[in-house]
Amino acid sequence: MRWTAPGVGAIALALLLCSCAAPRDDPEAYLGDSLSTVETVASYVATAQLTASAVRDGRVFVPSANVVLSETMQSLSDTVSTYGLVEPPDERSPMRAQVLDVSRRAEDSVFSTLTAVRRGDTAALDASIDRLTAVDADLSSLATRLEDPSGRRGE
Amino acid sequence: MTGIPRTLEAKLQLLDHQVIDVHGEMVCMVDDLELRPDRRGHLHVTAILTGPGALGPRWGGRFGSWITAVWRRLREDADPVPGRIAWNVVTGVDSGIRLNCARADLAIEGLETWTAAHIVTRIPGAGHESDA
Amino acid sequence: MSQTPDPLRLSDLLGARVVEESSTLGTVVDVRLERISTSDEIVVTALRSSTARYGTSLGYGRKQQRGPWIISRLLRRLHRDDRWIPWTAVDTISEVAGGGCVVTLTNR
Amino acid sequence: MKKMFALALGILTAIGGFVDIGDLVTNAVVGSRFGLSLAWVVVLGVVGICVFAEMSGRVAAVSGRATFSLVRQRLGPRLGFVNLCGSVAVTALTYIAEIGGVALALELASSINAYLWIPVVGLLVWIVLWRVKFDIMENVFGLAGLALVVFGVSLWALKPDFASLATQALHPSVPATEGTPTYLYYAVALFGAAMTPYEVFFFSSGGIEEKWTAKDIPVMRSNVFVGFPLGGLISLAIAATSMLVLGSSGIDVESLGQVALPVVVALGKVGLIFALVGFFAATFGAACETGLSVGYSISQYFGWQWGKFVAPRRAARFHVVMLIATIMAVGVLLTTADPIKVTEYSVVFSAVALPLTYLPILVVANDTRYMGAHVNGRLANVLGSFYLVVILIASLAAIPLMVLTKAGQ
Repeated sequence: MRWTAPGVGAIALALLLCSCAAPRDDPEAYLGDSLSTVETVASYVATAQLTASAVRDGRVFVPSANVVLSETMQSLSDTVSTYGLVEPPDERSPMRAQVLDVSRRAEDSVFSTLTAVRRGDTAALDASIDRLTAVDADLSSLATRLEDPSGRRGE
Repeated sequence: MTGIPRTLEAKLQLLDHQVIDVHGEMVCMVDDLELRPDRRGHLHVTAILTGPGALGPRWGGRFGSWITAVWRRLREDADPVPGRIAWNVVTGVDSGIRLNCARADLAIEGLETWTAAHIVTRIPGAGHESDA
Repeated sequence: MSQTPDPLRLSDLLGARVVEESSTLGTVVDVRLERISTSDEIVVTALRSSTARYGTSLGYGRKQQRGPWIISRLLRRLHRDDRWIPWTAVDTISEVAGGGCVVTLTNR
Repeated sequence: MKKMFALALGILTAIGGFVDIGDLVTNAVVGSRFGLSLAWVVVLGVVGICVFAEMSGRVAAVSGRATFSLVRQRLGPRLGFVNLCGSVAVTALTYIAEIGGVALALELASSINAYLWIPVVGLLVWIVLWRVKFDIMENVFGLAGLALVVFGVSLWALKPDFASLATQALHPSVPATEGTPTYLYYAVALFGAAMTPYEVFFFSSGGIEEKWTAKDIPVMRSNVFVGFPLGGLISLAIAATSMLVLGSSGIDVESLGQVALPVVVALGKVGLIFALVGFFAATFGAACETGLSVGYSISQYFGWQWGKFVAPRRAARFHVVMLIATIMAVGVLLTTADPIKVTEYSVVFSAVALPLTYLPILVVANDTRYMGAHVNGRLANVLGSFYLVVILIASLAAIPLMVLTKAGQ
């Protein structure tokens, strides 16, 4: 279900306008935003992985899995679009593109998992679990690169 | 039962204490006491005062006068008096103040009567204790 | 006793300034009431004057209110100068402009 | 025999009734982020709620006065009113969170959107407040809440290294991934979740609803001293399973569905059924308790007749207060406030509101005029004073920590 309220949204928007709408001048802060976005996305992907494999193994009721996956999908898109609104301090830095790229793939894979669960399509479910695993690996390697400054320079 | 102790400390043992009627039902809080001097200069406790008309003046400050003003506005009489329970119906003082009459006989429950008549009794089942 | 407003409220007495020979002793923090012989009528027999305004209703002015040690110690210290003034020592109770009452004691 | 049954029933309902939405969410969040390094706070909080519930239950049984009556009596109308406003605000916030929790549990079970459930849940809770007998309400939801023992079973089924869990719990330290202020912020939140003020309002008022006398003190004590700690073990099991399954995968708990995931992983569908029944019972029972507590505290402050032991028309203002609270709670939830977020704030504000509720109870429990032979002993006073200091520290630290950590981010 969607909990993004008009009220909460307005506050979030106000905060956003105060702090983020203008480009983040501070590269450190932008790096922090990127890193926490990657970690949050990884948390949602892991949730989807756990749920999807429980569905595959017949360990969870489909309605419950459906709720968990829909919520995850919703929160994931919110996180990604919030990050997308922040302008990077350095236009040439590839960081933003990298984070957005892997996040969008995360969104796609969670969405395909959700669809597979809703349709009861076993083959599609197996495929999306594989996609989730791949995205999860990409997320953790991106996180490692962001955390390690030498990796950043190497880009 | 317990009766009234020989000596009492008004603030410690009466003020802000629960008033309980003869059936054990809760009536109100002691928001203030009314004191009247006799001819020899002794101050007698003549009544328990309750409700916004008693609490407002005691509260003091802007909030207190606001409570009193709202209370006056809501009353029909020009110079309203606060809810008053004569001291002669008090039979006991312990963790509460016990009366020898029923709360319905005291004519101090304006809000209770209003909410009962206009809201609560209009909902089915208002007349019975909770008994699944 | 004269000039007593008629009738009085307990809250008029509580917080009233206690004045003896034009110096302030403290404020009234409680009022002692006593039952008249066999009737249930009660009258004021003493006023408790204190330099500390708060904490009276926690009850540490009485022996029946025990610990816990730390609170008891704190409040009894706060109220160590409290004294009961017999009603016979009260000369007048008068309202002052701007609210509040003043209790004046008889000169001894 | 009958006595034994009553004793067992009381203990079981105390266990099942101990956990509410605050405990569910906070323990799962903390478990996934901090493992068992905050387990000491759960222990501290459970002992604290035992000390104060026993005291307020004893005062209610002997003096016949419930908590807010004593708050007004001992703190006077002004400070009592400040406390009333704070406590009612926190309890109403918890009421909102619990109703939202019921709706989320029903959504998880049915896949029907929680918004559609919210008005239904509000109506059901109100019907229980209006009509259902007090002890039936307490026993049914308390016993059904025992289904949450499934978290303990899950912990066992996950076959963790219990020795290392114990080491982690006994040697608390701030995890490398988290800052010290965040650690302390969640310590305050966990403490507030264990020691919510409404539990004391409800416990003491419930004693009067059930017409306790001094004779019932031993039974009351066994409920508190056996039931609450066992309920606390459920809290710890939630934290431990959350650490093992969610924390290890880097999952931050944000929804009730995630709280249930460890049970799914450990026990599958059967476990999930128990978890869902437990979520429903725990949140529904707590919704009734918080709804009643709003009515209890306001009525007791003003001296109005309250309680389910009289017909609603004899306690009209009490029932109107609860009706308004229920309508408001449903209204707030329908503005799409996130119940999980509401829960996280409610446990922290609980910690803020605690001291002014506990002080009067501690004082009255020491008043021989009221308590006679049942006055506090030395142990009760040492523990009571210790917790008063702890509560004061938690209360003062809560808001600064919230600002400093941006509510635990």
